[in-house]
Amino acid sequence: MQRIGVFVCWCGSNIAATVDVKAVAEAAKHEPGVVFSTDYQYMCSENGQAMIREAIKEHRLTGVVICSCSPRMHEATFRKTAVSAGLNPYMVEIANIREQCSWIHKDMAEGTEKAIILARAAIAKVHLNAPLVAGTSPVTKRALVIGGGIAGIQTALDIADAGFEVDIVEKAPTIGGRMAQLDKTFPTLDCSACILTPKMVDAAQHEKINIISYAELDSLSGFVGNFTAKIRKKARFIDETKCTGCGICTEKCPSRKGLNDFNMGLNTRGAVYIPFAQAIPNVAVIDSAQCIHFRTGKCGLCEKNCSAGAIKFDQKDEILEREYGAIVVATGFKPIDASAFNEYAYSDSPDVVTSLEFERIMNAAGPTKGKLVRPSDGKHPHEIVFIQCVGSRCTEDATKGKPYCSKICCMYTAKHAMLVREKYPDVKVHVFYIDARTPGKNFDEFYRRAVEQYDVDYIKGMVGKVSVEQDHLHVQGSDLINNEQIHINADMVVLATAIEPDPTARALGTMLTASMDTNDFFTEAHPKLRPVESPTAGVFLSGVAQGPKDIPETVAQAGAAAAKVIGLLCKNELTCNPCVAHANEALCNGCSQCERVCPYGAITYEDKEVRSPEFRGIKRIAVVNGAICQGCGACTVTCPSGAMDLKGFSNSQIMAEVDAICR
Amino acid sequence: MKKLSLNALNRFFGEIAEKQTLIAPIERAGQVDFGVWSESETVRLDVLKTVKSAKGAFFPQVEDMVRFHMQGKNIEINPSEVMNEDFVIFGVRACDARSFDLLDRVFLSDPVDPFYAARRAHGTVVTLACNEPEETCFCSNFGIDAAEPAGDVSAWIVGEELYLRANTEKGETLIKDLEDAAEDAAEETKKAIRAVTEQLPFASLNLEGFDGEHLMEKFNDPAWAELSRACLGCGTCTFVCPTCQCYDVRDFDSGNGIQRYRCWDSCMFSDFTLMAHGTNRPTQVERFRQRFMHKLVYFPSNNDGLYSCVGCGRCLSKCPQGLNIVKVIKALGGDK
Amino acid sequence: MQEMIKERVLTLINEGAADRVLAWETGEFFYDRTPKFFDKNNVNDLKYDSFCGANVTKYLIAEMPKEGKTIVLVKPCDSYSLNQLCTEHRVNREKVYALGVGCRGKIDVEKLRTMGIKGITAITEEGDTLTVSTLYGEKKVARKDALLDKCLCCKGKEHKGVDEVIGDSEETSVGDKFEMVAKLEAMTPDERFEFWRGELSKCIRCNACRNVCPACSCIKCVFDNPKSGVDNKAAADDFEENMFHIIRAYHVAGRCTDCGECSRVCPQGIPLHLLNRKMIKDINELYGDYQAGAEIGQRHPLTDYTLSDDEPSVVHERGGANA
Amino acid sequence: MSVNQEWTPNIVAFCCNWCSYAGADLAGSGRMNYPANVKIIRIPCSCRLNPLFVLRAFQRGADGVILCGCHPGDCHYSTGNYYARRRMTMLFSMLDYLGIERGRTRVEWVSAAEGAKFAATMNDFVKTITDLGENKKLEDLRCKK
Repeated sequence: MQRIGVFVCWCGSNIAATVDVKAVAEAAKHEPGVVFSTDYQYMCSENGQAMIREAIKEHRLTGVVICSCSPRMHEATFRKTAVSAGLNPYMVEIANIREQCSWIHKDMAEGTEKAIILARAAIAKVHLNAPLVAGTSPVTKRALVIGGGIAGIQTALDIADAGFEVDIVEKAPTIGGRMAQLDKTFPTLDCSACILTPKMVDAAQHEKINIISYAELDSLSGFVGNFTAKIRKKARFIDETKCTGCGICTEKCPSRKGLNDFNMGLNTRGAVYIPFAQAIPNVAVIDSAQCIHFRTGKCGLCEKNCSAGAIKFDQKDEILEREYGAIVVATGFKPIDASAFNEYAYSDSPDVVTSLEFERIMNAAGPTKGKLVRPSDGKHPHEIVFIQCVGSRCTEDATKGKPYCSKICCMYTAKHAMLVREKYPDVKVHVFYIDARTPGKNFDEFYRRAVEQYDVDYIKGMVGKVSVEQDHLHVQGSDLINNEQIHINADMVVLATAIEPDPTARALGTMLTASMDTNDFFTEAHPKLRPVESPTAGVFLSGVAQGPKDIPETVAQAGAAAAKVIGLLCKNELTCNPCVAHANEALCNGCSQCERVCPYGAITYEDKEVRSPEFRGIKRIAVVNGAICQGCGACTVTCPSGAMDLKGFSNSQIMAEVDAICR
Repeated sequence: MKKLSLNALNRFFGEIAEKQTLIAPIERAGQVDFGVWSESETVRLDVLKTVKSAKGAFFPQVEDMVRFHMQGKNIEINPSEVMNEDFVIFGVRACDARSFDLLDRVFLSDPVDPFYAARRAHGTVVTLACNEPEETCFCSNFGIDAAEPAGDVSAWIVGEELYLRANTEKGETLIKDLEDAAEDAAEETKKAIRAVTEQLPFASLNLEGFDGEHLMEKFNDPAWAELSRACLGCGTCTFVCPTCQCYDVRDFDSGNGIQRYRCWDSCMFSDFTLMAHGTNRPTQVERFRQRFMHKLVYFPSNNDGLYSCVGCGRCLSKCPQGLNIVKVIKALGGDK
Repeated sequence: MQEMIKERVLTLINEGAADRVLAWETGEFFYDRTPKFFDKNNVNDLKYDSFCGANVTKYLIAEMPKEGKTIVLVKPCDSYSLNQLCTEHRVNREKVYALGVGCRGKIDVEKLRTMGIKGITAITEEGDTLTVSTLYGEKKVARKDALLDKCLCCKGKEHKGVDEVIGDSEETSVGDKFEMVAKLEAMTPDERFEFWRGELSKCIRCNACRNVCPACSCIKCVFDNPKSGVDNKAAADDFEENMFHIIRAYHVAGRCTDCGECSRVCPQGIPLHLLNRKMIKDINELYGDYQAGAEIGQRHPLTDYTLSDDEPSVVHERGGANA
Repeated sequence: MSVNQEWTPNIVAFCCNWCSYAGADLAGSGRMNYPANVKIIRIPCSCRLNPLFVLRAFQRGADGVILCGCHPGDCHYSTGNYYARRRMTMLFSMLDYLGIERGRTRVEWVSAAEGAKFAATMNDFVKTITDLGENKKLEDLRCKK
């Protein structure tokens, strides 16, 4: 039986004007378990708090009920008061008799009656309160960044600059990501490589950053501050410590038929290759599926020609096990497959290209050395049609496109159009668009320059069909403003394909127990207030993995994610919220329903020996990790046996409140 | 002997119901159970077995005992009143009628159960012979004659007539105004009933060895484990049984106080007689054994060899998984 | 079919593919079937015929700690329960060999009794007709009139996720399984209230529905747990009668495979499946067609959501006619 | 217990801590009146509301039960109210199926900024329940003695 003290606050006249505080204190006195009850003008004042402290000591109170303003106002205050008198802070309950009583009711009798009921509910609850102690867990002061594009690089640099170790795991042989493939960037038209490669070098040279390229996350366990990751470093068949990146092997390789991914498959590369000149690490990699040595056991030209002796045909995948305190997801995006759009003849003609392919064509280091030519015959094009929203904002056919706006297409198309007109004023450029969306600093100015200064022909409307005719592409579209059908004989068509999360994201989300939306973008913990955190504690989001973004936004978010990581890694230990879920072993069936509704992945299962009147033996039971649980209670309701309960808001406590209110 | 045309039965019921509560087998939502009669109810005398037995008339499933009323820190104690009005239960079969004797031995022996005793004192039992015994009936094994049911009044349906014979003073009072009839009017019917009873599949079960002398032998019989394996641990057999008399005393916290009541309990339930340390019958094997040992061994050894089974066959037809007392008798009894 | 099953079971056990089989044995009456585990020594007593209505899958839970593998005979409807038990980690699929058995609907002896047939001593099946021998003469009954209610709106005769199937099945469904639910929905609230009071007031709280239900596999049920705040042993009043059945239907919502065992075992003939089926109908209508137990590992609709789910007020708005 | 002996409805409002409880506070600071027979129970999230609590309230004498939570998409815990939405839909439907008046239960999403909506919702709900009258179909007489 608790020894409960009830303290009724007047809040000056805020409460006392419509609630007879003395009557409330008197009524409370008659409740079972109440050994002390009083009222005072301002409970939150130093005098009021002193009165509480004294009463706790004098009456050996085990529970305290404050009838006052909202707990959102002073719950923390009164908990501290309790602590200073030696009482557990969670033995304090607040009856909200101001916001939810005195301020909304005018009639004194009515207000008093309700205040008494609210006090009773709080007394009933505190009867069932138990002291709660916040647990702590240590923090491993190292971060893992998954993805080595601009988002990952920026996050890693910012974390490392704050003095923490960071590992970047990149699945490709080099970091750099999508940005490395770009030619120029909007809205400044500066060269992408010129601004990215110095950052890549910074990352490579940073003493706190460790780049693990050509590697993927294999598994992850643990929780915020205490993750253990297994990272699979794929065999590149090159000894990284020996390879100097001289590139002789790549020239000598006789197998030349591999599609060059970096150039979007527009040209070929050898079986041993370095993705691009500024690759980091500048180390070759052997594509074993293409390599003659792996297929026939012969060849070995690269090995013979490598003066550093770096070729290692017998290299195996390696598993690195590392511990981390925080994880940043920066897995980026890929353009969707345009071949689903038959109406644009993407599969029928090499002259229909995606924007990223066009980006490579325009790039001086690209397959055409930056010369704008038609992929089919290498001739100079005279008329180019850009088609916007290919697969973006596509609500009617979910198998084909995406319901969301890819956000960057309007701007990069303006950029492409402008670049073409700048370099080749003889080329006519048409852009079919639904809406030109340019909300960003200097974005609309940029777009208007394309229209006004570079005379790009923007046509509001969609293209119905692109058909391949003898030496050109026939583009049939509609002009919604002039309400007419438009026919253009173009030499090239460029599709602004939608972007989607990298295909590895879904599996990664499962591994991290980080929630994702239906489009496989990672979900943020709160769409407005916690945009760079995943709901899974200790997992942070950077870049397009969370949703479509341009480079400045990505860099900003990367920095924000880094700040959150730094904030976490700065702590030596984490204090957990003690109001967490807890499974009663005797009652738990191990049915896994709670796990399915937990937004944080806080619930795991273990086989444990249980001895209860109903069950003796080993059974599967749910275990809540108090460091991860945020105390929402979703699991408690899903649990059919009532094994799962929430400390501080337990089933019996809530039912006691219900009973007291309805009595 | 008195007689009454079946057509006049409702009128007779009406007359009884004017003075006291009448309980009869009535049909509600497709099932026939003993319930309070009123003109609008359908009485089903053709149905041999009500789902629940007639014991509820004297030992209801839920019965309030005492209420503790709380006012702040004060507690007021208000015991529930015992039954103080007369009632009639009509249409009880021979098996259920015997079950009252068995219940009497439990509830009327010292200390006397006041709730049960009051109901017994105020109740008049009208029994009805079983014209068409069912394949599940086996009352004859316990010396019960389905053609000659006990009770304050015994009744027989012969053609379109109901013949009634008072066996007690209470019975006498109840039927005194009915038309007189020949004492042997139901003899042919009785014969017919006995002829069918003799042919029933379980007319003569071998109950040899079910007694106090063989207690440990039966208790330790290895057959229990396999017999009980399919048992769901539900209380169907218990709650339809006319002789099961276990109850649990429970407190309901109404917020204003405590309502203490008792309700039927079943030894088949995992929380039956649960104590602080747990239960002394941890698995269904022990629970299953308890139920049948009680009926076939413990009860007779304490009650002059009287079995706590009346062969009504309700558990035979109602067990969801085809388990029942006959199966147990065959597996452990003289025929073993 | 019974002989084929025995033979196959014996082969499986002799080959070492399994150690025992969970099936049915005959009870005291020719129509009684009791779930039973057999080994190769007594497998000859295994029964499989028109009276094997019981769903035995729940018995597997208790087998899990034991060594070896159990063959379980599953009718098409039972296979859903098995999958659902596996989804909920109550049964380890690797320790089970699911042997699907053909089904042409199971006979409900209680139904014959409610037809007024007494003293049943034998039933012979010939095509679509049953000849019922009784102590009081012979009766002929159409087979479909004697089938368990659950067979009359069967989910179909396809076994889901079993290891093999023996014997053929025959469709027994005669109509829309939601027909009665729809009929109730069309009543006025007061009529519905009366209907359910009439049914639920028959409840004797024997717990047979709960104890037989493969979805009610809790080690300790909230109704048996004094700390749950809802424990009760008998319905002390109307409220408790309602509450038991509301909570039970709610606890199995999304998990109930509609196996119909609750209604089959109810000694009072309460159509409990109509509560579960209402939940199923709602789920189908509001969250898309969902069949619990169709495969292992499903995420059931109450542990799932979409951003565009209907608001709870849809209950108030739906169907003006039944307002 | 009541000030006057005439029947007035007893209403239990479950409010999530982050949005609706704050919304109720805002209604209070804005002195927006609503009837005193609404009593609020604070729960961390709308997904903490166990259907048992709703039944419990009716058993103990509530005439109406309302759940308030963050608007879908705004849940402090991301997904709680989505689960609550399905759960309550199914519960309400079940109660309706048993013939319990539909109006006795309600879910309303009230943000921390919607003090006015909170007050308006409560006024409307009290009116609905007053019109429906006393809860008879889901009452437990033992709790009214």
